[in-house]
Amino acid sequence: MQLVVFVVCAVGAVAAGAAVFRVDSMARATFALLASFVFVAVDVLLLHLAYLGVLVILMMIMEMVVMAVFMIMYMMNPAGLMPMSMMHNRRGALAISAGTFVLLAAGILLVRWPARRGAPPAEPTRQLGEALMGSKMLVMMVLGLALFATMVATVVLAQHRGRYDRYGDELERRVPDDPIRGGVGR
Amino acid sequence: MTAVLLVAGVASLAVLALYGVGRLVRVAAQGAPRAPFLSGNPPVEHALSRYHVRWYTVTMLFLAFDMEMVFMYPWTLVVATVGASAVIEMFAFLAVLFAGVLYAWREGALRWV
Amino acid sequence: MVRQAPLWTALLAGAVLLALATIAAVGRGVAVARRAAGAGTPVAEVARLLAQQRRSTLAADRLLWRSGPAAVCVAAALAALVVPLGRWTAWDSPVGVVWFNAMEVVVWAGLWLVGWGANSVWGVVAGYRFLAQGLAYELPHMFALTTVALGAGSLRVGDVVAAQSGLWFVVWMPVAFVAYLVAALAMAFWGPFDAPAQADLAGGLGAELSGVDALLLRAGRYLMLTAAAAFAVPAFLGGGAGPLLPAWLWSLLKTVAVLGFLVWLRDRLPTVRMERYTELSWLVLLPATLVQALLVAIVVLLR
Amino acid sequence: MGLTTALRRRTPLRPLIVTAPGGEPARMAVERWCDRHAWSPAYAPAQANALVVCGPGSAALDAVVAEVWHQLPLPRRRVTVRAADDADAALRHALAALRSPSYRPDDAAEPDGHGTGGPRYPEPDQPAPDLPAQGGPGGHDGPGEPGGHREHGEPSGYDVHGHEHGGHDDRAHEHSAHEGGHEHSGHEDGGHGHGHGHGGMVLPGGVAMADRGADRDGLMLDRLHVTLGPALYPWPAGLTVRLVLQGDVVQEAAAELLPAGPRHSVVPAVRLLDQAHCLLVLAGWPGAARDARRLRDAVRAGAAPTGYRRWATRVRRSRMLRWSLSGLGPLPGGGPGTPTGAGSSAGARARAGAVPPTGAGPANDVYGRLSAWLDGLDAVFAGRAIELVEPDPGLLPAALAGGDLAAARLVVASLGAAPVHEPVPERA
Repeated sequence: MQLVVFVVCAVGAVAAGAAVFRVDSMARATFALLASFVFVAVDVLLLHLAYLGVLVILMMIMEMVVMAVFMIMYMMNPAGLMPMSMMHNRRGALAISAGTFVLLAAGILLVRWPARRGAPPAEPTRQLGEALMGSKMLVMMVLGLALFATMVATVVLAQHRGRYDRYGDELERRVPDDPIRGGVGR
Repeated sequence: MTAVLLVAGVASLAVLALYGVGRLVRVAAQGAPRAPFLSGNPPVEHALSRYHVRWYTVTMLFLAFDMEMVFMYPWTLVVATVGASAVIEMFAFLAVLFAGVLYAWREGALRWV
Repeated sequence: MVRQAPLWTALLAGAVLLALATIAAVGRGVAVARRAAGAGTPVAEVARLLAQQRRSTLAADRLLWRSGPAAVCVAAALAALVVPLGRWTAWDSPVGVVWFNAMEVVVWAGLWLVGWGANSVWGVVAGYRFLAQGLAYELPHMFALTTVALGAGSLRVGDVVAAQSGLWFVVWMPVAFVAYLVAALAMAFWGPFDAPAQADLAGGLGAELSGVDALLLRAGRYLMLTAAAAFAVPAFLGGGAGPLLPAWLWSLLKTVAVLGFLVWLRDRLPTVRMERYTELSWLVLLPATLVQALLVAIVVLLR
Repeated sequence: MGLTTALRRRTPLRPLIVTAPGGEPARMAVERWCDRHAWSPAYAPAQANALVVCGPGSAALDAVVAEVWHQLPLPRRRVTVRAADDADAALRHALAALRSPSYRPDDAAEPDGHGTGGPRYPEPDQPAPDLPAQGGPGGHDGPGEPGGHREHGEPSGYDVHGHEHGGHDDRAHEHSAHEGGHEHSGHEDGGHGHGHGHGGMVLPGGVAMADRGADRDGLMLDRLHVTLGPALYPWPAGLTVRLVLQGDVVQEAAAELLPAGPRHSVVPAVRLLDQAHCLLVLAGWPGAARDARRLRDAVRAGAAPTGYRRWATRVRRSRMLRWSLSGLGPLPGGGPGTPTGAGSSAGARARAGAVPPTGAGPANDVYGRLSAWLDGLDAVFAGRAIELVEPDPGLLPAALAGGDLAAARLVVASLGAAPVHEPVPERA
C-alpha cells in the first residue's frame, strides 16, 4: 500500500514537473509545478515527517499562487492562447540536463550511504523546534534579518511612490496624499 | 494517512458522481462555447492577458512574513520546555519582521489602486 | 481524551460536514425569505442547477476552470478530517492544526483557478481579488492557530481540546478567536468578505458558471464555511466539553452555533473592500494577534 | 427523463433583468415579484434561466439583448415586460413554461416573438462569423426563435483552436475576424503596438489578444476593453460605459446613453429608495438592500413606509459602510491624485454642474451621495416636497478613472438623481 502510494506520487511528481515545460499557458505551468510539489509532499508524509510534508503543501500552494501572479504579470501570452514554445537553446539545455542527471544518478549509485544508527525520534516536529531554539538559533536569527532585508529591499525597489511623495518633501503632511485612501487613517 | 487518501478519493468520486447525475438529468448537453458576458457587447480582447496587480509589494511582504511560520509552528511545541529564552528569541524575530511591515506601510506599500 | 476512531469514521466526518453545510444553506434560505418557506430555496436551487445546461466560454482553460470548484470541495472535506466529534477523531494527526491550515489554503489556488479559467474579465478580476483577500487574512489566521497550539503545547487537535478542560481558549485568547472568525469568513468568501463573488462583478467567480459547475462552487463555499466553523469548536470552544449531553452532541451544537452566527452575519454587514481591509489587517489585526500570542506565551511560561 | 421533469418542477425563476430606457417601473414590478418568492435576480446570464427585458424595445437594445440571450444556458425563457402591470402575468407564464414537463429547449423563445436580431459576433462592424457554409443566419427557424440555431449551429468559430476543426471555412472566418480585432485594438493608441506580434497568426475564437498601452506609472501594460451596460443588473437603464482596464484599474472611461424612453412621473421617494437599493446591492449589503426595496415597493403601492426610520438609521450608523464607500468616485475629479474632502469645495462643485449639493459636511464621494439621498428621503417623509436633479453622464469619466472595476459600478450607481432641497444638517 505504502509502496503503491510512493510510486504513484514519485511518478506523478516527475510527470507534473515535465508538464511544466510542455504546456503553453503560464497558469498551467505554475499549477503543474504545484502538483509536482504536492506529490513530493505526499512522499515526505510517507517518511513520517508529518510536519515537513504538510508544510510543503501549505507553503507551496501560497508560493505557487504568488508565482502565478508574477508570471502572468510579466510573461506575454500568459494563457497560451497564441501558439508558442517555452523551449530555448534546446541543444545546450539537453546537454546540461543530461549531464546533471548522469551526475546525480552516479552519486546515488556510488556514494556509500550510511546505515541507520538509533531509532527515529518519536516526535520529529518537537525535535525540529528544539533544534531551532537551541543549536540552530543563529541560522534562524540570520534568516530573520535576511527576511527583514528582503522586505525593505522589495519596498525600496518596487514602490513607485515612497514616503516623500506621500508625506511631502519635508515629511510635513500629517495625512499621506494617496490616490485612494486605505483602511487605517485617511 | 490512510484516512486522508480515503477521504480524498471518496470526495473526488462524489464530485464525479455529481457530474454524472448532472449528465443524466440535464436538459441539454454543454453547447458550443459562448462569448464571455460583457453586458451584451461582444468581447474585444481575451480577458486572459497580462494582469497587472497593484498589490505586488504586499505579496513580497507576505512571503517574507510567511517564511517565519515555518519556525513558529515547531516553536509552539517547545516553549514550555525551553523556557523564557525561546519566547524572547521568537518575539525578537517577529519584532524585526514587524519593523519591516511598518517601514513598508510608511512607504505606502499597503495602499494601491 | 480525544481518541483515534476506526477508519470508516473518516467517511462519517465527510457526511456530517455535508449535513451541516446543508443546514447552513437551509438557514440562509430562511434568512433571505424571512419565513420558514425559504427553507426550500436551496433544494430548489440544487434541482435547478442539476438540470441546467453546463456552459463553456470562448477560449476558456477548461481543465483549470473545472478543477477549481472540485479542489475547494475536496479540501473542505480533508480539512474537516482532523476535527474531533466529541471524544472521537477520524484522523488523529500529530500536526492537525497545520493540516487544517494547509487545506484551507487550497482555497487560494482553487478560487484563482475558477476565476482564471473562464476567460472572462469578471472571473479574472474576482480571482485576483480573492488573492488580495488571502494576503490580508492569512497571517492573522496563522497567528491565531499558532496561539492555540502555543496554549496547548501541541499541534495535535486532540491535545488542544484536552488543554481546554479547565478553561476554554476563547476566554483567554479572545483576539485570536476574533481573528480566526474573520479568517473563517474570508476563506469561505462569505459575509463581508464576499467581494470575489459579489454583485459588483456580476457574480465574480460564478459569473460564467452554470449547471453542476455552479453547484460545486456554491457547495464548496458552504463546505468551507462549515469546516471553518467546525474547527473553531476544538480550537477555542472546548471541543465536546459540556454538561449533561454527550460530547459528540456538544460538538455538533457548538458547530451549529458558530455556523449560525457566521450565516447570520451575511445580511448584517456590507462587503469589505480589500484595499481598505489589507491595511487594517496588517496594521491592526496582525499586531493584535502578535500581542495575543506573546501574552499566551508568557502564561505558558508561568504555568 | 422523468427525474429531469421532477427536478424542473421545482425550479425557481432566476431572471436576468435588462432595463430599457423608460422601463424602470416594469423593472421594479419584476423585482417585487421576485422578492415575493424570495428569489434574487441573476447578475450574469450564466446564473439565469430567464431573460426579462423591461420596458419598450429599441433597435439598439435588441442587438444587446440577443447577444445576452445567446449566453443563457438552457433551460431558458425570454420575457418582455413592457409595463409594470404586465409583470405578474408574464413572469408567471415564463415560470410555468420552465416548469412544464413538455418543455423542449427549442421552444425557448419568448411567446410573443419579440426581437429578431441574432447575436452579433465577434464585432458588429465585421463580417459576420455565420458564413453561409456553416448554416448561419439562414438556419433561423423563424423570427420567434432568436439564437435557437446556436444549439446546433457553427461551433467551430468559437473553438479554442480553430485549426483543430481544420475546415477551410474556419480559416477564412478566423482570418477575417482577426483583421477586425486588429482594427479595434489599434484604434486606442493609434498603432499596432503588439508586444507579441501575432500578425498573420490564427486568433483563438476570432478575438484579439490584449494590446499594451502606457499606464499612469509609466509602465507598458496590457489593456482590456470592457463595456458595462446596457444589459447589466443593477445598472441605470440605457447607460453604456466603456472602460479601458489595466489589471482591474480603470485607466479611461467613456459614457453614452441610449435615447430616452417614455417618461414616467416618478415619486421622488421611490426614485431615491430605488437608487439606494441598487447601491446597497452593489455594496454587498443584502439585508439593507432588501429593506430598501420593500420600502420602495410600499411607497409605490401608496402604503406608509413603515420601518423607514429604522432602516435609515441602520444605514447611516453603519461604520463599515462609511469605511468602505467613502473616498470612492470623488467629484469633481482633478485626477486620481486629488484627495477627497478638502478638494470638493463649493466652487469646484459648481464647475461640475449638476452635482448635488450634499450639505456642508460630507465629501462628494459615493458615501456622501448616499447620505444626500437619505437626507432627501428624510425630507420627503417629513412632509416636505423635494426636487430631483437628473444625473449628468458627463461626470462619469472623471469619476471612474483611477478606481477599480468594482468601484466603477458603485460610482455609477451613486450618480443617480440627487435631491435639491435645503440641506439637512449632517448627523455625524
